[in-house]
Amino acid sequence: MSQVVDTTAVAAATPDKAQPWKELGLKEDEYNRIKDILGRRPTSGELAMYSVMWSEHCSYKSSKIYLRQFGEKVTDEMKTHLMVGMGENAGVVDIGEGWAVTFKVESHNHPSYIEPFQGAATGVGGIVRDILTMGARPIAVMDQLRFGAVENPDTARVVHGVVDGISFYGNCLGLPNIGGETVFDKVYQGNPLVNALSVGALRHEDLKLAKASNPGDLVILFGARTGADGIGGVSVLASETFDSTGPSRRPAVQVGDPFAEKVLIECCLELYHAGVVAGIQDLGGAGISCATSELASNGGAGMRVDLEKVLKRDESLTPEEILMSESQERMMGIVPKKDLKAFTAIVDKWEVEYSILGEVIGEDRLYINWHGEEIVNVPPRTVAHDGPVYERPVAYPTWIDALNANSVNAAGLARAESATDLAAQLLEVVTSPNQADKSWITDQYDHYVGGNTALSQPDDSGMVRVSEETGLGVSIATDANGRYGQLDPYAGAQLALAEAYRNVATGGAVPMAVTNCLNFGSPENPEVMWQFKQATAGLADGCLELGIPVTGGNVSFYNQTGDVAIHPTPVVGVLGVIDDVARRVPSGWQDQGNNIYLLGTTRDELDGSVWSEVIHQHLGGKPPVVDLAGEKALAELLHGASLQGLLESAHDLSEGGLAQAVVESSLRFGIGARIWLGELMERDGVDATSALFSESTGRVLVSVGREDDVKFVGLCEARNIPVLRIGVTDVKGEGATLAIKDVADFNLAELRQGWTQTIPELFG
Amino acid sequence: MPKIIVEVMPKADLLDPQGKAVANALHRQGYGKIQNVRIGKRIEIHLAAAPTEEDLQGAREIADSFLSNGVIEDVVNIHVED
Amino acid sequence: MPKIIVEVMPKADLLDPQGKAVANALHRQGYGKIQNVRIGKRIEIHLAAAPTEEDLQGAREIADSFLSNGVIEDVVNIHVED
Amino acid sequence: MKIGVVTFPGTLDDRDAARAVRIAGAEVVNLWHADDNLQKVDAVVLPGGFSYGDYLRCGAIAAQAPITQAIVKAANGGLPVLGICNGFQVLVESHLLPGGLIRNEKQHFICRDQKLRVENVDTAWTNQFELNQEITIPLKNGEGGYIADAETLKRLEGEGLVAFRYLDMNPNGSMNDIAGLRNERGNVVGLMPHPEHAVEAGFGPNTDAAMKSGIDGLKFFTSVLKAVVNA
Ligand SMILES: Nc1ncnc2c1ncn2[C@@H]1O[C@H](COP(=O)(O)OP(=O)(O)O)[C@@H](O)[C@H]1O
Ligand SMILES: [Mg+2]
Repeated sequence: MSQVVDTTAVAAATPDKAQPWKELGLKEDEYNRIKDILGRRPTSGELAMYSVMWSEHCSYKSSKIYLRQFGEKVTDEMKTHLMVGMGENAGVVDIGEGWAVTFKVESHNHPSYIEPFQGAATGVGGIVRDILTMGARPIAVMDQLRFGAVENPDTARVVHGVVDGISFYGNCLGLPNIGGETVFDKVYQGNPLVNALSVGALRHEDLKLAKASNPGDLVILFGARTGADGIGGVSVLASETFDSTGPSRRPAVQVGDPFAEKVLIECCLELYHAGVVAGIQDLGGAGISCATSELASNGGAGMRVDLEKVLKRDESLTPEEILMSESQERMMGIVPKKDLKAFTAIVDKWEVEYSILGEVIGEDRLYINWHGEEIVNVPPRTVAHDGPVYERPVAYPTWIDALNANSVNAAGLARAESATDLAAQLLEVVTSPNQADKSWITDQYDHYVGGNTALSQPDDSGMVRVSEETGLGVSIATDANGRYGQLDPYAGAQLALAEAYRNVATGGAVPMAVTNCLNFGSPENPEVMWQFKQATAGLADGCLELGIPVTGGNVSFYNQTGDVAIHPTPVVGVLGVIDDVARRVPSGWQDQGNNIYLLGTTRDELDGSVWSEVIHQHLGGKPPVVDLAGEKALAELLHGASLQGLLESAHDLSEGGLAQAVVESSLRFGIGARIWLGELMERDGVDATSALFSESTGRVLVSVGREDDVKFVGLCEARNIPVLRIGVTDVKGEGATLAIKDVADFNLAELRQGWTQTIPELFG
Repeated sequence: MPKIIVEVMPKADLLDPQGKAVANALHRQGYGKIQNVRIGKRIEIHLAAAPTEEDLQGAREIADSFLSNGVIEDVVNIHVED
Repeated sequence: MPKIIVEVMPKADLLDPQGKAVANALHRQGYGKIQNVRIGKRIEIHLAAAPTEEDLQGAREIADSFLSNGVIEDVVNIHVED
Repeated sequence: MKIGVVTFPGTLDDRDAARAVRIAGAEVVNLWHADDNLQKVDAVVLPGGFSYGDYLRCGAIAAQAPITQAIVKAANGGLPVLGICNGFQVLVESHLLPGGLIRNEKQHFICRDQKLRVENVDTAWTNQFELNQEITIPLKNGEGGYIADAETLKRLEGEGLVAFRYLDMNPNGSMNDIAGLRNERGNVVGLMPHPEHAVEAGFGPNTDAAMKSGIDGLKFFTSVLKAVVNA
């Protein structure tokens, strides 16, 4: 970009100057629109701003028209606990007792492929800053990971980098990691998915919104200095796909400093507490371009900024580069003049550097000067919120009917014939990389820090205490199944929602709100756009039926290599509330001699299942039927039962079906069990293979103390939830076994050995 | 024992949090003259015998492909010591 | 810009797990000739002007008292670059 | 009784340490890295975390802080000081305890419930344990590998200065399975594992009795109360 400063005056005088709008990822009509808005060609600084802010990543131009549903398909009832809805940095939910929580999941996929360690680390850093801008103290993180095939040599590079990066950054921030997902599938080979979630807690009165509305307030940039990190990262990373052929445009990566961010967290919370900031906006993608235009646009005001006042790490940075820099651990504060002294006292205490860039103005204009010369003069809304909106072409995939027709039964996949077959298949399923124990990963994450973690890996949901006085807490579970998404994106999104909802309920909490991170291929491919349309409709309809609102989320497009897109992977996170975390229910048997009940109905639903993948390397047919009304009734039952203290354990059935659930429930605390399938097969009319491996939804495995039997069964029947006693828990310790009648007696020690060694053997 | 020394530093235009923290600490200790600190790696590869030209070639390859991460680091120097 | 380079290595008779891990990895990659790898730090101290003798004296002190921990590390080299 | 809990920039477990002190029945005094005034506390806890990002060497930059200088002086005068994880690293960098702590043998951060043997019960921080009592408290560190030269190790073992040893498995490659040390006088104790994360049922390690019910860490804090009263 030009070293001689391209001022607005110069721009007006040289209307025909050729500009690199294409290289910056803008389309011609977008460039022309910028000219119309400004009534002249943009300066190189304005071009930089518009190009990053109008990128897919920042403007949501392809997804906007679909995301609207999340705000529209809601009842007033659903809004009652919503303090801040979609559109802000993160949604805020009232959880009672004067407390509120804010949570959000975001993607950092492309950077994590280029530089897995820094990409994943800065992904965690970014989402935590989002939470902070709402006035909340971040209290936990989660990570949703999708990697390529375990046998591909490049997978280890990405796995090690990503896990180390999350471990490094999250642990150093002092935020407990309370859960996540790890999936291996060749469809993610060139496009690993690294989604990070953070949740924060605040008192109602501490709620903040990042906006600049009072003329005269100061605009202060504080935190790390601005360097050349990830320049153009946003537009390049989010609007270019990786093409093995052709030169891939590798951006400057960003390097994270979790220490600086930890200090920033404490510093910002002290600033809020002292009441010396009108608002704080984080600087992530699009850096100063984003922060200035969004703060002004949100506040319905304008801003005057002297860009040369930005503290730089590298004096050679051009104004355009400063506008685009994605240096991490920076914040922009809006500070009333009268509070400046108090503000500086606090940032100085934390040894955080700051510089006053300018001030808020009444006029609806964003002026940015460079050593007294005007290089930006734009209406902030046009940069931040009135970007292009596309209704991209949508096409029903040519291949999907054939895929749906190729069901497990149509393909004639062999089912287990004998007890030996069943036993062998069970072991193959539970020790497969996606079903095996994830401790090799989760043991690298601190889940103790803060002293409030009530549930975490390997339980169904992560749960943290919010109030030390009353035990009030929140829990979160996230899920997504790309294979289901590929078979039917509408159902796939609802299945993810249903499982996350169920995982919150099994822990004993009441589901309250939803966040999501929609990972898809290129929106310029009409078939991908159809998948996106279906998935968003499925999610919005599902939330409406369950009565829990979407409070925020994130879209990641262009997850494809060449023209091969990933499976649609809508990661759905459900937040639940629990009045006292002491009531939380773990996912495994806790004691010997308890009865084991299976709730829900088992159908012959093996299409898209782990069984079809692991045993037959098959993907086809239709995903399991979704019954959200049933999920709701189930969740209410679980809540009622846990209120009465009837549940020793509860573990939902999902990937791997009943087989996976009984194995995990036994290994959780090393307690054996005797299981029989006969009555189940008879009642539901399924064979042994389906009984063990079907992934029918709306099912939960619970253990109940003998003394509570009658009560519990009564509760189920009263709500007519199908309930069937399928076993009893057994002794723990030496020689403990999981005995499945007509299948095999599995020695728990051997089972654990197999289940835990898979991942370390691959990556350890 | 003969050694090949590989020196790796963080790329100049990327943040070096470690160097920054150390520079600040030194400033607090009163070393005002210090403008900046950057911290990289010094890697010693020990060999049984004096390295041949192809050993050195191998070392250069290892340095670029394995001992350093080209996306965020530069190999600033490779030399032999004994 | 003139720099003082301080090189710090783990003490020879103490274990260096990081170096060991790298050595093993290199052996797996077939670099059999490599006997051992040790990983230390290369610390660049950037100055505005060429260092005076007392700057160097200061650097030596910092190197021993702060940049290295004499219990487990040795300062193997201090030199000026520009 | 007043127990100081130190916060450096990057300290993470200070709130947990303060909670532990309160549960043990003492008053918490927050000590800030930039102050050199110990506010007449009867004992000090250096909590875990990543002070100054653990850059250069864990605890090295924190060892330079004014509050640390004051603590070193007071410790040499007999003030009870407990260093947990990063706090242990600070004690080692300040030479209140010998040796060093380096990257875990397996190169990864590790978080697990860790079994220890208490080999020393005549210190300010362990007098409530029985000799050779086996306890389980969380361990979480990336650079917890204890190293020292041969004669230092010999002295530590000879003079019985090893306060805690890892049992069942050595999580970070520490020499002689050393998890924690005491000084000659017994007022200074440092260890990598985290007693402050095992003081409240429901949030500690699993036990045979019930999940997350482990509170073995509480005795560290009740011990110092006793020590101060008897002093
Ligand atoms: N990358 C990860 N980070 C943190 N926790 C993880 C990660 N991957 C898996 N987990 C945890 O491991 C456990 C098992 O994961 P999973 O089988 O996907 O649970 P579910 O089947 O209920 O979705 C859960 O507690 C989950 O939170
Ligand atoms: Mg689950």
